[in-house]
Formats: sequence, structure tokens, C-alpha cells
Amino acid sequence: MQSIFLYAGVFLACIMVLSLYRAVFGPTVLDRLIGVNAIGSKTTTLLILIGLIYERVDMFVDIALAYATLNFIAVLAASRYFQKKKGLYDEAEGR
Amino acid sequence: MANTKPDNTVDYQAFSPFKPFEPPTPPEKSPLPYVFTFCVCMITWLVLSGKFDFFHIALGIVSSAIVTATSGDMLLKARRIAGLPGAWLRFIAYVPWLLFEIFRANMHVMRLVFHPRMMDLIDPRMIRFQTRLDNEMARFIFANSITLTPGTITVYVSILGKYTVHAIDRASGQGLPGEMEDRVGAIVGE
Amino acid sequence: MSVLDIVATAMIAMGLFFFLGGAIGILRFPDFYSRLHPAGKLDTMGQFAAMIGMAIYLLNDLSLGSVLTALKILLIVVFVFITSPTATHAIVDAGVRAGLAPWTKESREGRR
Amino acid sequence: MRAFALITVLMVGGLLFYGLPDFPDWGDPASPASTHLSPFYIEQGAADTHAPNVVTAVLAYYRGYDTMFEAAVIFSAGLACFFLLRTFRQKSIETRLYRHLPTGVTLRIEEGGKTPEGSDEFEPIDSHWVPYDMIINLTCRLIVPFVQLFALYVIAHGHYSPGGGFQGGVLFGAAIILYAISTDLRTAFKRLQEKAVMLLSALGVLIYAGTGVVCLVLGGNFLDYSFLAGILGVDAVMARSHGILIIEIGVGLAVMAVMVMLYYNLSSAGRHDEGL
Repeated sequence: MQSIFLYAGVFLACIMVLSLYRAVFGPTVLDRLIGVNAIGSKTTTLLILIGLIYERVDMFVDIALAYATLNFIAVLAASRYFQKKKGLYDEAEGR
Repeated sequence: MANTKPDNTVDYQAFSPFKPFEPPTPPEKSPLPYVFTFCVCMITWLVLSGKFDFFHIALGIVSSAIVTATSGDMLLKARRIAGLPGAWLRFIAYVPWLLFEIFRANMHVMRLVFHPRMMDLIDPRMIRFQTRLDNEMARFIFANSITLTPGTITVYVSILGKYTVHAIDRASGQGLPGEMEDRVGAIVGE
Repeated sequence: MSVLDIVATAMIAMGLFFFLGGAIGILRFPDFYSRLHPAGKLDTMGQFAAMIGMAIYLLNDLSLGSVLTALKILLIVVFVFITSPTATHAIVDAGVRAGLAPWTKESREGRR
Repeated sequence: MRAFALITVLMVGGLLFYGLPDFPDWGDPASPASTHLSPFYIEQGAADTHAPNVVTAVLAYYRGYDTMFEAAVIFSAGLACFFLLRTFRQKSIETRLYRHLPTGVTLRIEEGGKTPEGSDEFEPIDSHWVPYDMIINLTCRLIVPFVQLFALYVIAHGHYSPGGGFQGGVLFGAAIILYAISTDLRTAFKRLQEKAVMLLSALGVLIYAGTGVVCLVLGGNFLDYSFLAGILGVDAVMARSHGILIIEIGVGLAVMAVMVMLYYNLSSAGRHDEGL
């Protein structure tokens, strides 16, 4: 069972690299935000997988919950920031 | 070529910038929201903590009291409490149906993602419709349900209940508001 | 392997499959609005399936601690189901207010 | 002047690099820290402080001085942000929006017009308005209490799980920031005023240092919590455990207040009139 979790974790990490492409090369700021959000949701799962591998799930669950919370707040704050400070409008006009 | 022009323009008039006007009401003196918040916090604390000795339960009581004091009026307003247990039961009955719909939606999106001619299959469009739901909570559940189910994302909900929805293809947006609105309406008893 | 192990493995595999779909979807789809569909839905479903699988695996040894940990994982799932649509909605709202034009079939056919 | 600064930086950097080879290798098992210090922490930590999580024992008990000055550094970062950004002069805005509360009429006041400042009947509206969003608003109302409770749980269970004052403080501050994002800055001020934030951040550091001073007065060393046993009415080991909890609370308060202070000042450029 441990090896299954290990392979699942490695697979998840590979998928996160795929999402990283959108976060780095996304044409607009919001595309990067989507990439970051996708990486965050995968990390939450990965943290619990790591907990299962080390057989200390009770510790890693707390970290995963805190990570999910902060990920949500970060995405919300970033989207609000770009709404208000108009960082997006130049990009939108350029397209 | 589609025979009708897809409605992709954005109606900026529908986006109201301001909070809906609420005439100042006298603050409700009812202690019920605070009691409710305290109980919910205490249950959550017991699940989180997992230690049932006196010291940790005392810490939990202090923490729940702090949360109740700082944000006890956030979870719900006093006048809503009357129909609460029934609404919760109906909501729990609604969840399995929603989960099944989410599963179907995911299968649909998965088919699009892995389809080699994906670009021909998708046909994004903006859909607008007026809901008949009156309750803010019902509108909230409805909006989140739309976001979670078949190829649709709620873009905006205006104060008057006008929904703007982005649909990934023609089939996805056709069922709206439809059955889901009826089921959400049944939760709040409309 | 017990029955619970097999169920848990199947659930985790399903979750990883959905995650893979989400990752490929946000690479393949043409514009920002349509990319949100795989990002918002498939990732939520992937998290749901994988976490339920892990919670089922924890129930192998039925003690108070493992049941509470499984409950905490369920708490994360509920949290994700509330916040994920909201995050998706916040991003799409920012895009609409910034005036990003949605990609349509006509815009592609007009370009040809 | 810039050349002088560059020369200074280069010289200090060169000195540091010159001293680098004398340190033991990274992760060297034969270094003094690995042969003497770490085994002591690992063997004695749980017995001394009744904290299964050895990181907490090291951070809050054995190396309490370091952590105290970390909290002080965070406090001074908040102070620096306050002194650099906070301005009490009103910016001249061309047009302002006010809402007359009894009727709901929105007034638009052009530049130079008389503003109903200080009246209870008028509520200012952001000129770069915060878009009202029902979904975000309701979600935040639903989850803010739980995020706060989770933050308090993280602070209180620093002995058993990864966590403690810093992490819990960040989560509690994030909950308040979430509330400020979902409504607007003025509504957040109604719940947590600027003065309260300043007071709490100082109070957090004061709780930490004050615990040390109380130990000193009771005849022990600075931050030696076992001398709190007389006050708390428990034995020495449990007194250390409770002492760790007390300073975690202090650190949590300081971090929470500084997070909120940074958000208030940065999001409104120090004017505290309208934020994200």
C-alpha cells in the first residue's frame, strides 16, 4: 500500500509541473492565477498522501487544511487586486 | 456556422457596483445566532482536537467564546433560525443528487479534454436568465451548484437575481435553470 | 489487501485521473474562460475522490484517532466544495470586469 | 555615496565568505551540534516540557530568546510599515460618492464641493468601488468563523501537532483579511479598529517578555518556565508546558495584529479610506 501512495505522489508532482506551464507562460495574469489555483488544489491532496507515506496523517491533515485556506484567500485577494488596481486592462486592450 | 448569433457580448449594465441598499434596521437582540455559533464551534473543536481531557476542552470553550464574540453574527441572522432544521435535512437530501450531477459534469468535461477534435466540439457562450429564487442563501447554493455542474460557470448574479452563466458548449447550457432551480427552491421551501 | 484497500486504491486512481484531465484541460483549452472549466470542476472532483479514498484507507484500523483523522479529511472536502466554486467565480468575475473577450467559434472562423 | 555602500557590502560579504570554511559541513554528523545538542533535545525534550513535538520544545523553551526576538522583529516590521506608509492627510479626490443612509440616495460630489464628512447619516462609498458580490460575501461569512477557530486550534495544539503561535497568528490574521476583502475596509474597521490592532501587536510581545520577567522575579532565569509552578499550581514539567502555551498566545497575538496592520496600510496606501 505504501508503494501505491508513493507512486500516486510522484504522479501528482508530475501533473503539477504540467500546471506550472500555465502559471509561468499564461498569456494573461488570470491564466497564471488559474495555474496557481490548480497547483494549490493538487498540493492539498499531495500533503495528505505524504502523511500516509510517513504514517503520520494526523499531523499532515492540519497542514493540508491550513494550505487549502491560505490558497483560497490568496486567489481571492489576487483576483480582487487585479479587479481594483486595473493591472489587467492593459493586457486586455493589447489582445 | 450557427444559425443564431451566440450571445457573447457582456452586458455591463447588469453589473451593479454597489451593495444592495439596506435601510438601517435596529440591531437584533436575539442571542440565538450566538448560541448556534458557539455550539457549532464547539463540535468542530472536538473533531479537530481529538483530546477529551479537561484542559483541552476548557481551551475549546475559551476559543469558541472568542470566535463567538468576534464573529458570532456572521453565520446566520436571527430571523432565519425558525426553519433551519428542516432546511438542513432537505439540503442533505439534495447533496447526493448534486454529487451525481457533478460526476456527470466531470465525465462530460473529461470527454472534451481528451477528445482529439476538442476545438470543434466546444462552443463557449454566455447565457442569461432570471431566477425565481428569492432567498439569498438559495441563490448562493444555486450559483455554486451551477459552477460545479455541466460545463457551466456562474459569472455574475445581480441583485435582482439575474444570472450570467458561461457555458462550454451548446448542450451544457440548455438545461438551465430547469430542474436544479426547482430542487434548490425546495430546500428553502418555495 | 483488504476490501477497504482496494476501494481506496480505486478512489485514489480515479482522483488522479481527474487531476490529469484538469492539468491537460488548462493546457489545451483556447481561452481563459474555457480553461476555468477543467480547473474549477475536474480539480474539485479529483480532490473529492482522492481524499475520500484516503479517508477510507484510514478506516482500516478502527480507532478513535483514525476516525477523527478521517473526519478531518472530510472537513477539508467540505471546505473545498464551498471555496472552490467561489475561487472560480472570483477569477472569472475579475476577467469579465477587466473586459477580456470570451473566445467563440466565430472569432476563430473569422480569423481564418 | 552609492559606491561607498557597494564597497561596504562587498567587504562584509567577503568577510562572511572568509569565515565560511571554518564552519562544519552542512549536515555533518560529527559536528558539535549533532553530537551534543540534538541528542539532548531529542532525549530530554518530552521529559522536560511534556511536549511530544520536539520542535515546539526547542523553539519555545530551549531557544526562547531567539523566538522572543523573532516576535520582536515581526512587531518592528509592523511598526516600520506604519511609520513609512500611514498618512493622516486626506488625498484630494476629484469626485466622491456618499450614500444618504435613511433614503438610500447616492450623492456624487465634484471636486471642491462640500462633503458631509463626520455626519452619521452619510456613508462614504469607494470611488474605485469594491464590486459587491453576493457569492464571495456569503462564502466568506460562512467560513470566517471556522478559519478563526482553526487558527485558535493551531495555537492551542502547538505541543502535539505542527503549529504554534506563528502559524496560528497568520491564520487568524488571514481570517480578518478575508473578512476585509469580502466586504470593504471600513466594515473591517468596525470590527477591529486600527488602535486595537496596534495595541494587540504590542501586547503580544509584552506577554512574551512579561512571562520571562515573571520567571526572573520568582527567582529563576529569564524564560525558565518551571518557576511559574507556584503561580499556576502545577509541577515543574507541566509549568513548562503551560509556559510554552502562554508565549505561543503572545506570539500569535503579535503576528495576527501585524498581519492585519500590514494589510490595512498596504491595501489603502496608508490612508485607511478604501482598500481592496
